[in-house]
Amino acid sequence: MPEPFRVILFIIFVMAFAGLNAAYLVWCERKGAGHIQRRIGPKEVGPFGLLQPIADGIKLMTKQLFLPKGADPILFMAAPLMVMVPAIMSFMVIPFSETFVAREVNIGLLMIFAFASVNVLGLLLGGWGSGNKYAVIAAARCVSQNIAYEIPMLVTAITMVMVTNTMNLNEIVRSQAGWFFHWHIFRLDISLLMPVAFLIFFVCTLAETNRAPFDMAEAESELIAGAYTEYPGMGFGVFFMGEYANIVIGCALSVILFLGGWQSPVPFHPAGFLGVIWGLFWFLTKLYALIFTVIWIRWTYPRTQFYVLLNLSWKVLIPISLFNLILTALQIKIFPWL
Amino acid sequence: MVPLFSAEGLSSLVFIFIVMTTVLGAVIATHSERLTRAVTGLAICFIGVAGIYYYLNSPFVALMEMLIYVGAVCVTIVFAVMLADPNPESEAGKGSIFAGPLSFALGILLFWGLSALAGKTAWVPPSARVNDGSLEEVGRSLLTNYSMAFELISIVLLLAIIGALVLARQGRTRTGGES
Amino acid sequence: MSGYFKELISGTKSLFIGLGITGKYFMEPVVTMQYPMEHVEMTPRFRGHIELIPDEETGEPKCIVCGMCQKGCPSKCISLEGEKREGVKGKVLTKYILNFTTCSLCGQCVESCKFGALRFSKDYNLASPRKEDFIFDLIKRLKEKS
Amino acid sequence: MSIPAFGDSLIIYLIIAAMLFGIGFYGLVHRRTLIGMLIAGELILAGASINFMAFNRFLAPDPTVGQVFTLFIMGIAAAEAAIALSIIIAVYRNFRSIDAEDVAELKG
Repeated sequence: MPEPFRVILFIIFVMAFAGLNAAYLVWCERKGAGHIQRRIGPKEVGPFGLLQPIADGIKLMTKQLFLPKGADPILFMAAPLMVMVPAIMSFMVIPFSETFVAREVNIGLLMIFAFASVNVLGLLLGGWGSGNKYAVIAAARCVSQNIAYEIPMLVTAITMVMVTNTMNLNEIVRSQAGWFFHWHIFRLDISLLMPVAFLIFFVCTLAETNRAPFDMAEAESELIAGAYTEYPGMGFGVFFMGEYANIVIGCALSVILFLGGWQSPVPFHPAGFLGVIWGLFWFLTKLYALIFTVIWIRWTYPRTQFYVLLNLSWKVLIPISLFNLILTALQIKIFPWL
Repeated sequence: MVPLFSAEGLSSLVFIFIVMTTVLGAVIATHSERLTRAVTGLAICFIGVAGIYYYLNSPFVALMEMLIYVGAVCVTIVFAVMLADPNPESEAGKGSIFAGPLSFALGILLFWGLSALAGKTAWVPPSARVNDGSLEEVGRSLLTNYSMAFELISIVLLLAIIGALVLARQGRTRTGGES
Repeated sequence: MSGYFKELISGTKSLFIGLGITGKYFMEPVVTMQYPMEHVEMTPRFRGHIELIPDEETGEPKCIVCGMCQKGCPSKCISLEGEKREGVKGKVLTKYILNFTTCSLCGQCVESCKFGALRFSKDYNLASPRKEDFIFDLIKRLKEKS
Repeated sequence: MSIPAFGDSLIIYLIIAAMLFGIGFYGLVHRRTLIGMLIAGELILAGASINFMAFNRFLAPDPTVGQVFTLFIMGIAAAEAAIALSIIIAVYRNFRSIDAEDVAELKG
């Protein structure tokens, strides 16, 4: 396929993927919440309430876009974009299947982290630009939280780079070929703390994407809707899409680093077009299983207090991830043949 | 000169866009009255600078620029603005009348002088390259030729963290003096 | 230091236990009732408005128009009439009106009926914007039910 | 239609760097608040980094040197921002202002 054509196709695919994900993850969220509380969830609009996201979207789109008093108009309008655009850009390097990737960048992992760091600035400026006390408090909380959890996340990611010797996400997946016990989460011979590292990474993903139990940025019961308090209509919708896109990216990164990406659990990979579908199937299965876990966690645990959240990162996650880094380095150095 | 609708031409067009982003961001950063907007301008400028680094054959440095400057430095500055800027309009209407035009003239002078110097000098391209400047080579030279500086930087960063903590902690119990 | 690790391990364990509980609930069938779509079967002792009990053979009300319910009603919301008919022993009920707007569901009428002709119904979906809808003709209701 | 290949000439990068430096210098003199000055200082550092990277790309025999230097500048700039901001916050606690003119106790 010619390159420009491929790129345009991918842009369309990524936009559709991000939009549909945002829409239908909300549906999944509500269904999941319902069933965990032994209710049904949305069921009126369409079969099983499947058209509910469309109804919600239309409702959001028809709302008036107004500027609250005391807001900074430019920052207020630019902030949702600053959350959404980097999230979309990050999809560029995620290998959905062996050849189903927009561009195999050899520093893809770094690229995702670089774009993800812009996200915080967007939230912060959105909260500050609203000219609302609750929004400013939420923005300040959000930044301390993101900075605190970025450290263990990056340390764990560096551990994985050390293990795989590459930052190319597709290469990282390729190094986990074979049976399912070749996935990094089960490779106790590389690092004894591998499952713990996965847990740390996953918890950090939750905190970085402001998901419960770490949703201090939103905290409906204390801060109305946190940084999004003043946002009307589609401004709010774009924030939401960005948030769900970030969840997808975080979970995809966990899948790629620890759960074998598009590798199937058995050493079987058909060639050609069938192989693409096979890889896509396994990647999406793992991805959505992990996203379901995120939803599951949200409806299990209550929101933590803010100082507990920071203590967890500084006193537990960072020391353990640093210890894991050293242990992995030692293990690689002592048993280089593994 | 290259044709516009070719890979080189389009990349040249994107380059112009990136340069404009950089300069626009820098102007916002120095000229807006609200400090929060100035930081946004700084972030835009740094994204542009990252693009320029990409054109200079080092995507790694470009991404580090985004990660460190946009993700860390700008966020820290916004945070400090939130903590220490009670009235956002404090920039306006202060200082002497000459400060604005004078500093503007000085800035123009510096820009003109540096550009003229850059244009006058006959730059000699190197006869041979010892390596291709890829990420592996950067890592190698960081850990061989420049390992001392590398370690020193890490010590500086550690000291900066401790120093920042100490500085920001002290005076926390005090109620604050008069200006 | 050992307390730190103990707390860490027990904390992690408790988190997984919590996930297990919600996971179990997720798998179990839903318990909420989709109310307007489906109806609850009322318990036997539910007190709705009163209704007439039909005679099992004829389907006619068992009431003999003694008027005890009317006399016993503290809110005076029952009014009934009967007439003598050829070939039938006793009176026949022709009209039985319950004014539900003033009924307090005290049950005196059911208590005072010696012939077992009254009982509490299990109707509960009683909502209307008009007052007249709550003046029930119980004979008509009995006919509609059978 | 044709267009010059801007991305391939050293002089363009040097001019951009000079422009950032000039804007940064202007801001440093013009700004009244400490945070504004810090922002202008970051611009000057960015200009210097672009110079390093441009020379690295076009002139250096070892094309890793400039990248290493730029990375060092980033590290130093991050440390500098952290220290400067904590100083600014400490100053703000004592003077209730971040205006450079107000923070002049030793003026006499």
